[in-house]
Amino acid sequence: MQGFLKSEFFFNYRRSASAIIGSALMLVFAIYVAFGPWLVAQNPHDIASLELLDSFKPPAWLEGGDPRYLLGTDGQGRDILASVVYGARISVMIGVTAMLCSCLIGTVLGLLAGFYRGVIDSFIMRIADIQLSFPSILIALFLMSAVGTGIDKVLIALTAVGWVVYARTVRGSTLSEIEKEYVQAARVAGLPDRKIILKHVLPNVLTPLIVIATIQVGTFVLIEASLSFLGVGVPITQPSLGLLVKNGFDVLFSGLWWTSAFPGLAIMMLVFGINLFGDFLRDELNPRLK
Amino acid sequence: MLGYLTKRLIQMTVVLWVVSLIVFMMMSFTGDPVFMVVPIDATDAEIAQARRILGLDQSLFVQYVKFLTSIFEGDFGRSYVFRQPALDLILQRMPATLEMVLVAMALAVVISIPLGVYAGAHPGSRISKTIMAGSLFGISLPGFWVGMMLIYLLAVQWGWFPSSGRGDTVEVFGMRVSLLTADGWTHIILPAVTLSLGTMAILLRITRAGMMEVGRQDYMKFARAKGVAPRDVLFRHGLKNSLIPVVTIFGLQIGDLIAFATITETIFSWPGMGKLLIDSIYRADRPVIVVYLMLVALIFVVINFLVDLLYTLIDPRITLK
Amino acid sequence: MSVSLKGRSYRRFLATACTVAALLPGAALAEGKSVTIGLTADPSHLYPLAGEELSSNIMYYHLYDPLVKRNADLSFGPGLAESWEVLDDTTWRFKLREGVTFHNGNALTADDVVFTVEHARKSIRPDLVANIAEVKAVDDLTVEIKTPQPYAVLAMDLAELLILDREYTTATGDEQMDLKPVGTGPYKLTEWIKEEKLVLEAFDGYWAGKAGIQTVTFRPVTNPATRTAALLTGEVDVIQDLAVRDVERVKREGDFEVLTRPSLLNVVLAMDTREKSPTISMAKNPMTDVRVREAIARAIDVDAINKIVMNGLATPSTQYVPSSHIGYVEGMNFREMYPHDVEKGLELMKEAGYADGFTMTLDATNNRYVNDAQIAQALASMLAKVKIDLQLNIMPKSNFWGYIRVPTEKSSFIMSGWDVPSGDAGSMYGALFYTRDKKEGYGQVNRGSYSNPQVDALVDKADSTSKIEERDGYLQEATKILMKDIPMVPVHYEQDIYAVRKGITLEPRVDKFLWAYEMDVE
Amino acid sequence: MSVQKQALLEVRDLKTRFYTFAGVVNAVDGVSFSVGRGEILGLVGESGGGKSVIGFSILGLIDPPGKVDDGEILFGGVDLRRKSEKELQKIRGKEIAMVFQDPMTSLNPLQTVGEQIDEMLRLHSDLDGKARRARCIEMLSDVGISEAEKRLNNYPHQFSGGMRQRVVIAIAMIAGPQLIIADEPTTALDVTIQSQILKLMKQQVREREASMILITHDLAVVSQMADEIVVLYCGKIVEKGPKQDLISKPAHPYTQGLLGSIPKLHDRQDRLTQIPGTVPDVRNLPQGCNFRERCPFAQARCAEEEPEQHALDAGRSVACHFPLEQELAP
Repeated sequence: MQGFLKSEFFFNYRRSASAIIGSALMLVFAIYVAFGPWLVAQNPHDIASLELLDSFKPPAWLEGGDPRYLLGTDGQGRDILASVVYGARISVMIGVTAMLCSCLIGTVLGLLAGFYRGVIDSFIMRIADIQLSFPSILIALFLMSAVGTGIDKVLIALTAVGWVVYARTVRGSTLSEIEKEYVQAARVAGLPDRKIILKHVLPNVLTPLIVIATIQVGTFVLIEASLSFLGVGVPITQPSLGLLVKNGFDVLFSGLWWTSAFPGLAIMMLVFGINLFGDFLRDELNPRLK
Repeated sequence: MLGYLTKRLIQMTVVLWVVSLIVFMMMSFTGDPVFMVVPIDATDAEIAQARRILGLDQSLFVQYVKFLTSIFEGDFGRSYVFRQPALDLILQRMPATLEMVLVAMALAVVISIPLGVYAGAHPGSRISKTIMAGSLFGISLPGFWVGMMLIYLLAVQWGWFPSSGRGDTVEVFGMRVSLLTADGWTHIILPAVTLSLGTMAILLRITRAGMMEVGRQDYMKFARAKGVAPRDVLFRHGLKNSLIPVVTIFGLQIGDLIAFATITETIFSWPGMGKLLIDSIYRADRPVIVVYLMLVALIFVVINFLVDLLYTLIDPRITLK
Repeated sequence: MSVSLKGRSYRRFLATACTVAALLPGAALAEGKSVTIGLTADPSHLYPLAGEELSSNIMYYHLYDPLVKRNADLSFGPGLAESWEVLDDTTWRFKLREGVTFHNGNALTADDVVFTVEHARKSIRPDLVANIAEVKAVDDLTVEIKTPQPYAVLAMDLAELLILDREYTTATGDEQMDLKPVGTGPYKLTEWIKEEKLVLEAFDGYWAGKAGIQTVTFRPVTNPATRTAALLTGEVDVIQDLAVRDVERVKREGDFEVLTRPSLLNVVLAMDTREKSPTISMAKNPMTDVRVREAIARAIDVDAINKIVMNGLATPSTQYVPSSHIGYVEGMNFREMYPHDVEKGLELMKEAGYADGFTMTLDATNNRYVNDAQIAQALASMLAKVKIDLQLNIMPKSNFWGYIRVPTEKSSFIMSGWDVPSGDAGSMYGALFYTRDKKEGYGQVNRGSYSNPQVDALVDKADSTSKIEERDGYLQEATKILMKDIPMVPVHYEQDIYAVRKGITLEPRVDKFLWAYEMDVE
Repeated sequence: MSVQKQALLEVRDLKTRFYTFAGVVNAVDGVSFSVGRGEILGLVGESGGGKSVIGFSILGLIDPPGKVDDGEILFGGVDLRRKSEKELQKIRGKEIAMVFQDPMTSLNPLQTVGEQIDEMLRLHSDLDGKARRARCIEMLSDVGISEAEKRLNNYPHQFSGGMRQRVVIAIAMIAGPQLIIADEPTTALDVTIQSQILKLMKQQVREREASMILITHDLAVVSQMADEIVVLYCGKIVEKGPKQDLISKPAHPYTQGLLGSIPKLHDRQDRLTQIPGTVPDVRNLPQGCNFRERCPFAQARCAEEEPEQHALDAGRSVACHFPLEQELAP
């Protein structure tokens, strides 16, 4: 820890306003994820607990507002603040889980492709090439339309579009790593492939993935929001931030702006925070740019 | 060049084939399109007749083989819903989408490149930091939300722009174009702005990164040692060198714009092929989805080809192989 | 001219059926009047035999005419047939109007009617002629139609069969008919730019007199919010399906008028009555017990749904069919029979042996009915109060119809809508409540597997009489049984909500088919 | 044997610092030297010794976080540090030109070499297009590139490394500068090419009666080329003097160490093996003499007191408490 506090990384972190703001925003959302249910009075996902008669209350500071509902309520009597906290949980959990799945699958495939070359390599990389020729949102949209809606389906779709970037990066680093003498030596020494990959190659290809993974969470949050906005994302009973915006859109013209404005703002803050921090990480961890 | 073209052509064929195969396989998971066509109380016999007419009574494999063979006769299948050739349906709507994408792209380029060059050349300045923060907001904003807010404020509250549709169009070479009428322009502005925000931010960031990367190169310092003014160093030596990543991203961004046009078109009721895709997804209209994705893949291949050509124009070290 | 808005319109139909009552547009003809209408979707077709959905239907009735005309209030009157008579139990003779021409100048003849029936049978819409066994032209202007069995409401069915020109349709081909429609209707197609606009021009030679509005432009604006905006910014004069939440706002603007009309679309909840139900993990399906079904009915606060989810713009259903329909029992009200009463619901659950409740899944859409997903959520919160834990399985309509399709292997509880524009409960009862797999063409959408021999018998009787009064009697008997058995909970009729710029006269039609011929512009 | 002519460039007490996160780096710490007209000065030292920074400091091309903090850079008697950026642009290239280490990267890959040579003339001469072109061809032939006219239209990647450095030299020479700063001009080249390029540079400088600062880590190179030699260690001058004297009789142990490491023939291996240890961390210099820890002759005083520069005989000076006396065997 002492070492970290003295490190160049931490030095630059302290001096970078964007890194601090970014990580602070991320922290806020991390708190939502970890402690969300204890922070707000209502569980907006428990439909049975909702009071239909409390629907469409404006924010508390406006006329007709109810102090119980700081940011107002939606058409089902759901507290917007609670919905945003719970929605952010869903959005973040989807983003992070999909990122972890993508990272895991992509890294494994990238290692295999880079280490064994040959047919495995060409097969994996051709799939990656074809996939990269389509924008992620289009692939995700198509997959969702085929497999149907649901959080699990969103995760599948996001993972399906997310693994490629890891596979390519890891493959590249692996290719250069296995040329190095110590790996060659380990191979000559007859160490099993699994050990070489895990002990020698893997640790050396992970650093660039940190930046990719960070930024990808933000990308995934946005893709998920877009899918939900188009009605092919998460189920309406567990609305993510994107679905909250969509639900709010339907009533925006009646002047019920708070139902979409706050969730939209939350998406923006979340992704903005992730991108700010990701930018900082990119500058720090990419030695080429220093 | 010939070898390059052959390679590209083979690549394209493979991509298109894989796309068609995947779409066919995946679409077997979706709802049965026949239910989107028959009345709600249709009897089994009526449903069977509809299936027969739509060609859905055969196995998926047979359907796929039929689809492939008829492609060679220029027939890409018929929409289940419209009973019209799927390709025609898409081609009719393509100009509207391309038009919007074009305007969005132009907006993005005109705004982001100069700002990106500035921010890359003056990394520490307050203005650069503001530009960069703005660009981060640009990539963090959900596009549909921006579209909503634009309609709400600019179209409904203040009435500056129409809220939806394409406005007056003029027919040019059989394509309907709205860029030639004032009314068309007022209609295209909001969707194009909505669509371009993300691309604008990304192009800006890439331009800046390219400029900064180039700024570290010896030839930039060498140029200054030659006595070239800093401004000229930036534009004469820097800009062109930083363009290669920009061109790459530019190509990718056209793809993204076409993809995100689906959402923008849905919000603004823009009669383009993106909206057709979303509608077709809602209606499980497989033939349209297949052809749309194949067409988009084709567009991407063409864009990649153009990007490659552009590389050779920018960088004498690159040749088409 | 039929003007009844409510009540037993078929009686009026009988009274007026054989009189010539040409509809004349109210306002004086004025050249150059035009109107722009914002629809929820672009029509898929302009060819009546290619498919069926609302936007297409709206276009069909501008471009074509049926033999029998359905009026705005669901009363029926002469269309292309100026009169008809029933020759025997199964034979009807229709006399065609003289001097009717298609847009291309061809005269309407009996042969065109024969062609239309035959062509429909081979098309994707054989249901249009399902109750026609045989059709023949007696002379140029007389057609004879035979039904397979006595069928009292043939004329009402024929209101949906739009007459094609044999010569033109054959020459053009089915595919091109979608793009170049020619019919006898009051308007003809000028221009159709898909997803942008569809422009119709009044047909000079319309048999009932040229339309008052010369040019009608339809613009598809799918998104409800955008549609509202299009009206408010003056891009369109009329919009269909104003979002319920936007009603207040549009009214406030002052320059606009909101028109509502209860539709025929009854949102209903089908309950599985099989011994074992797919989403209920109990050995015996609780809903086989009528007390449980009643408890569900009592748990649902239809008024609250109406007030909050629908913004007061729905009409709670009193029976399975609207009061205008054959088979409706005057004075019977589901709401009064099973008023909202959670206490009573809990009691019934207890009596039936389900004091601890049970868990099941509701299948519903999120893009088919007005606020459908919100209704589903409200239902979950209401049923929780009688200890039924309702899981929601909400999907887009593209997946829905296949998913809930009979034999409903995955569903226990389904929310859907039922729309009977023919003005008769028979088709609904036959499709929804007739025992499954008993008779061809019956029970095909009986999603709850409800089976009651008495109901079956009554439907059979109704379908084998050619006398409307008899049919009405049988169907009313069936209604009474169904209301006691509760195979489904009727929730509400959606209201069709239109908004128009002030100065536009529009009387919403019960069948939702906007018809410019009946509209006027100041 | 160098003749002390009137100084073209005089650097006095130059201090260039880099302000990094971990502290201030004194890259150049009070360096003074002068270059006479027609003279070739060798700036020698190990990598990281602040040699290149001197070159860029002279041209005013130190970018943040670096900064020239103190000192005077008198060029023809005028202090360049007082000149505006605009004025400096007129001096760069025209009066003082620079040759970079790596010809692979110092040429713009997207411009033809013709354009890049021509740019100098456009900036620093009044010639018209035709005359400029003729001049470019002439210059290119001068630096030993055959078919010069044709090759003007080639791009840098179409040249070999040595040819590219010839192009760079052509660019440096074409505006007729009085001073050329060559920063490790041959390090990136093959050994066989190195001497050709050095010969070319020397010939060009002599022909034009220009002066040159040759920055290198390689004393062997300097011994072939320079008239005067300045030896730098940790941003400071440890010894300077005329080439012959300094090489035959090094006074500073560091210079001696460098001389011991002159490769025999073309053997580039084991460079500097004579000097044990490594250059200390410039952010964290030890008290006393910077070289003390690697010096075989270090004594107690070296750890306490930093040696001052003091004059020896004819134009020589050294910064050492205990300068060497003995003549080095040739």
